[in-house]
Amino acid sequence: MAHDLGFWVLQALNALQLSMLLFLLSIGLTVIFGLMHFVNLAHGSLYAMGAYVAASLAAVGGYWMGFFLAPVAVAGVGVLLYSGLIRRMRRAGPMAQVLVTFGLIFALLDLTRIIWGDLALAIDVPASLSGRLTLLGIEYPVYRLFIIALGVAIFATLAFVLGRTQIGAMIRAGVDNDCMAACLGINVERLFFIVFCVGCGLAGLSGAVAAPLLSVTPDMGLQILIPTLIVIVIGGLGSLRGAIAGSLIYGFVQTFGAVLAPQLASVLIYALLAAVLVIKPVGLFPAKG
Amino acid sequence: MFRHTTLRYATLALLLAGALFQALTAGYFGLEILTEILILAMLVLALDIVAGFGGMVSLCHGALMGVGAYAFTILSTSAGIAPPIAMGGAVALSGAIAWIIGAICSRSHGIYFIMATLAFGQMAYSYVFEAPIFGGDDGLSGIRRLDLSLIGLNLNDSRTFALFCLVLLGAVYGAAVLILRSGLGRSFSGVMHNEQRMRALGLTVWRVKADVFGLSGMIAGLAGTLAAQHIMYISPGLLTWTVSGEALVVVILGGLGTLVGPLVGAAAFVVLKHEISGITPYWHLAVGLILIGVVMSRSNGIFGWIEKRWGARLDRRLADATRSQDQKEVTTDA
Amino acid sequence: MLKTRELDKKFGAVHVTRQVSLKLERGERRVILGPNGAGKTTLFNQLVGELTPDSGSVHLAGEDVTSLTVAQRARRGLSRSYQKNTLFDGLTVEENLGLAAAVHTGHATRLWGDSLARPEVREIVQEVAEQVNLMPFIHAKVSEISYGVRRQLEVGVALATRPLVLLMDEPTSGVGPEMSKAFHDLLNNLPRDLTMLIIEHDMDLAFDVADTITVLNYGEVVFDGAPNEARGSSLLREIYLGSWEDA
Amino acid sequence: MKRSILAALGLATGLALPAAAEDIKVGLLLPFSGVYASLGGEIETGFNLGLADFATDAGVTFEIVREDTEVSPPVGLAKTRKLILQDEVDVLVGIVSSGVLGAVRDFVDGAGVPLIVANAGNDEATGVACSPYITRMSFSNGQVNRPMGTWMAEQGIGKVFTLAPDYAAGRQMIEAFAETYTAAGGEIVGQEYTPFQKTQDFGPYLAQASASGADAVFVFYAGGEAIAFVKQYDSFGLNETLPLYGSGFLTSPLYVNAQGEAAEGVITALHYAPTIESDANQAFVAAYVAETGRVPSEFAVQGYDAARALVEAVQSGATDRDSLANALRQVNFDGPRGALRIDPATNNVIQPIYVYETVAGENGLTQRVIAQLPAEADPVNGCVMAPVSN
Repeated sequence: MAHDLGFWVLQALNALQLSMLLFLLSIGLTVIFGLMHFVNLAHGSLYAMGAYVAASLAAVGGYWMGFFLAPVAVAGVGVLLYSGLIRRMRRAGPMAQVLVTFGLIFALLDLTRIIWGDLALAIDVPASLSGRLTLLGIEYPVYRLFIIALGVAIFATLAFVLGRTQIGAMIRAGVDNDCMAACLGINVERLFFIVFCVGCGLAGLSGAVAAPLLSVTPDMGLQILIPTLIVIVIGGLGSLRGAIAGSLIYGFVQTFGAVLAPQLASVLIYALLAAVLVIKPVGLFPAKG
Repeated sequence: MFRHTTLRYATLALLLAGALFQALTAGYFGLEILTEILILAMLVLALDIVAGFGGMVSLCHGALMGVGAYAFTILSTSAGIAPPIAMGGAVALSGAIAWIIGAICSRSHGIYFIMATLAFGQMAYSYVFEAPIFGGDDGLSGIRRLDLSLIGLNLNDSRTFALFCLVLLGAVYGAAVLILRSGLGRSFSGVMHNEQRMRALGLTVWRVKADVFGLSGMIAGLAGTLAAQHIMYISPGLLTWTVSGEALVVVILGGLGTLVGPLVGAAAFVVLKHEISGITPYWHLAVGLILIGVVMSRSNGIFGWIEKRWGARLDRRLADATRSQDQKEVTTDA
Repeated sequence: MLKTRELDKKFGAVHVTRQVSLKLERGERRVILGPNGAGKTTLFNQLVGELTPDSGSVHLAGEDVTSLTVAQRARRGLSRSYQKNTLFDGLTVEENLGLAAAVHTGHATRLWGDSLARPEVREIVQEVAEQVNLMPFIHAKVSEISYGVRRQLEVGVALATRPLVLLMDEPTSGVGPEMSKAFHDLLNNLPRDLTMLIIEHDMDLAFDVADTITVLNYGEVVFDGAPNEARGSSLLREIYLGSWEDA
Repeated sequence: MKRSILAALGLATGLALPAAAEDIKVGLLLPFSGVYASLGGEIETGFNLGLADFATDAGVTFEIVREDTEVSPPVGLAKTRKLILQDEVDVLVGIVSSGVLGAVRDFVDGAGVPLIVANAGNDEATGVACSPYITRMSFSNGQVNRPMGTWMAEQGIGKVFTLAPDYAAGRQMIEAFAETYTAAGGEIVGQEYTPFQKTQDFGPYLAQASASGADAVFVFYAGGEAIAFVKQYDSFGLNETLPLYGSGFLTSPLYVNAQGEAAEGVITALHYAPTIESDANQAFVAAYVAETGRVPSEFAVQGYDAARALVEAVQSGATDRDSLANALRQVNFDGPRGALRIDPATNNVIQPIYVYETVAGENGLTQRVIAQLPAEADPVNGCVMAPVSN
């Protein structure tokens, strides 16, 4: 099939959209890892929870209510998780932490089933974001552009916060060397708490944003977990740069792989991951050398 | 480094007695459960060798088991090779693939290693899922069990098959102990404790890792050939990462790096799952909460907890009589 | 036995090793002195193969080993100990030594038979344990022995590969003065044909043990000679005391 | 530890009481957890409703033992073995996924226990892998789509782009459609299979479809993928330029409301739509709504008809496993889906196919039946089995 330029622009936008969705999800996970050195496997479950909360709220108060409150609600769940489990697991070693969050996946999966049932839910795109925009000679759904814009905005905000503010400096110090950070008088425990909750909130936000695009099902968290992990591992754990690079790589490989080599579509990204790890065993842009 | 303590021997004897009793007396469903436990036990044994004694926390052991199952099926059905040879071929293939994965991933550590193995496992899964000769997600049927009529055994009988699996599991356990006690196994433990030092001593670390990973893959492949013969049907579901994840949960639930613990974990996990899923469809919730509880208890799984609680006492009592070094070995590297 | 030719290494703009040429004869005991940041450890890492020099070469027993890996050099007889204990923590002293000895005897990668039970391995373990005074602790775990004993084990593990050249990175670091003295005796009692290269911060060790002394400053060899020459060297005092005062 | 295993087994054997002579013991094998849990629930509700409607005057009591397959073939097989060997059920009903059906097929066939398949649509199950003991009351993948190919070509749609998830069911559905569609003169201008349950964004495929020059798109998706697909299709505005057709699972009443307005105007073909106009269907729908508050889906009617087939077989005088299996092969009745009968050559149900459009109704979306396509028997497809004995 021969394709015109518009087709490729369209696909590039698709790739960008997928990248940004994954970026929203992976950034929370990667910063939590960078700072606290553990991989929260339940991150995907928090994303599913965000989608469910958003769907419930949207049914009552419309899309924007879900959009704004779902992240808050999921951050609230993060508060509970942190004070109930994570804080006590701080010194338990990474393996134990991974397992606790593995247990959380199981528990949260069934909790969503008990609360919301097995049937899929959905949210409608709000009127202000429905429809399509014509740009560069192609029509593109506004909602997808909104996701791209949101991703860029969050990226810019985080880059600013991490790079230019006091708390960002503290987080960077913590990522570099938590012992040193503690010596400098930073309240590491509080910093962890804040970052963990913000990370959870971002997972909730991505759930709320993805809900109108996808379907809200109990296993959505499990389905997104692997792509998210691939993103942060390709990019390198713990860094904003890694998260954005990993997301873009995943989005573009997935999208253009589907177009150019459809029979390889499902293997391509795993092959890429394996290749990256062989060449750079700690990902492309790890937080620490 | 692996050591047998009195408690470990006692637990092994208890497990063996329980399994034998079960195999000889249980009803049909009991035998199903027993066989499921035995096959899972073999898989988690393979995983414990690499994860518990070499820090190679693999998320591709489910896939390796699947490779064994598929290779056995293809070789014994489509290719028409005699089942015992097909089993050997399948085990060799799983081992070879595991060796290659182990060699490639040997430079990665921690979460990167986990993800790298996950990637290879998922590649195998995607390949099997999509390749027509493997029957796609419809799977393959028509698998025959080994014909042991020469020695008067009929494996198509559930009881005999369960005993057959038990014997193989026993052999694998013995092999695992031998592997861990061999020079290779010792060096492998050394690498987990301090990879940099082993390298500086002149050890070709990647080879050691790949070799042990390959051996572990052979065991996983053997478990796969048994799984195929048990169910007499295979599907790509065998290779998904959640199978590996579950195996990892079992290893840790039982007690990482104790070899005996994962066996206890396999029994506990399967029984627990069946009991809870009989009561509620929300068995994930219960299993998840139990897992969290076990990890939060800060012991090394169920068996680690038992060792901490009773192991020292038991050994001290024995040590009083015989004055051995067991006492020191009790708390061990578990 | 061990020779370097014009080793050069830069990290970005920082020139950490400048044209370093060393030559150790068989059985020679050389101590490398120098203030913090003089490039001692970087040089050391280039010798053992953890870093690749930008230019220059390393020769071991007449063979150019510059392009060999750490493990390959170790198998050719280059063994090292670490400044920070790098031991197998969950294991006993005996097992620590055994693991190292097994690598030397070739049992470390064999699938058949317990390497630690091999007579050749046991013999080496026994011998090394006696050399570094570890016999009383032979069955104790690393976590059960004192810091000073761990330092001995650190050297013991390096010795258990039966090296031609033993490189030691501050073997007595963190050890009290009394213990330190005993440590020097221990080193002096090692077989005379063992070539030793020791990085040291502490001058006493240098004078107690060394046949020759090399002083590094800003990555450059500024002194190469016998200990008594060094003792009188004003250059050395200047560098050393100067930097000490800074620190 | 051991004690608990023994306790579990003691408990299990305690349950295995032999059934009284006039009782029929039914093993209900459905996923109650895992991705298809909602389908399991739907089928079970339909099945219970069917027993309530028809079994009261059958003169026997049905005892049900339900087991969760967890959508996992090994688990499904273990549960099947338990039901057959330990609970000694007379008949098995259920099975949602083709994988589980493949796993239990040989065992069920060998044990000679009748199995009424209430969903799994794999063509081979009533083809090369058919068994006199396995009767399918649901559908086969090919059956649902074959008539649609001809119908679409007859509507003057000349060029079609197809999309489906890359797994056996997806391929069988599309191949059956393509076979009749091209035979009737249509042209397939593009065909893509998306990674099954791993595709978050259908955008890349949609762009290809729209660039392909097709007159329409024909797809098969189900469950969560169906919801995402239909919504994304609409968001690109393709509904306006490139009409969407599909296998009816795409817009199943089970989740069409989650698709919302995006599903309006989508035309699909299936063996059931809740708006079929017949007394039998209206009664069923009313009963189902009264029970659950929801309109029944095709899955519910499959459960309902499975129960009815079982009751009819029993009423015809069957009492044990063999006679039940034999009687099930001869079942025929008029149900909510219209006239149903079992094809004795393959044991697959023969049923009409309905083309329906999803339209806005008073309470959300509803289905407007456009055409009823005649029932056709599946090709024998390599099925060889003993004929029905009389």
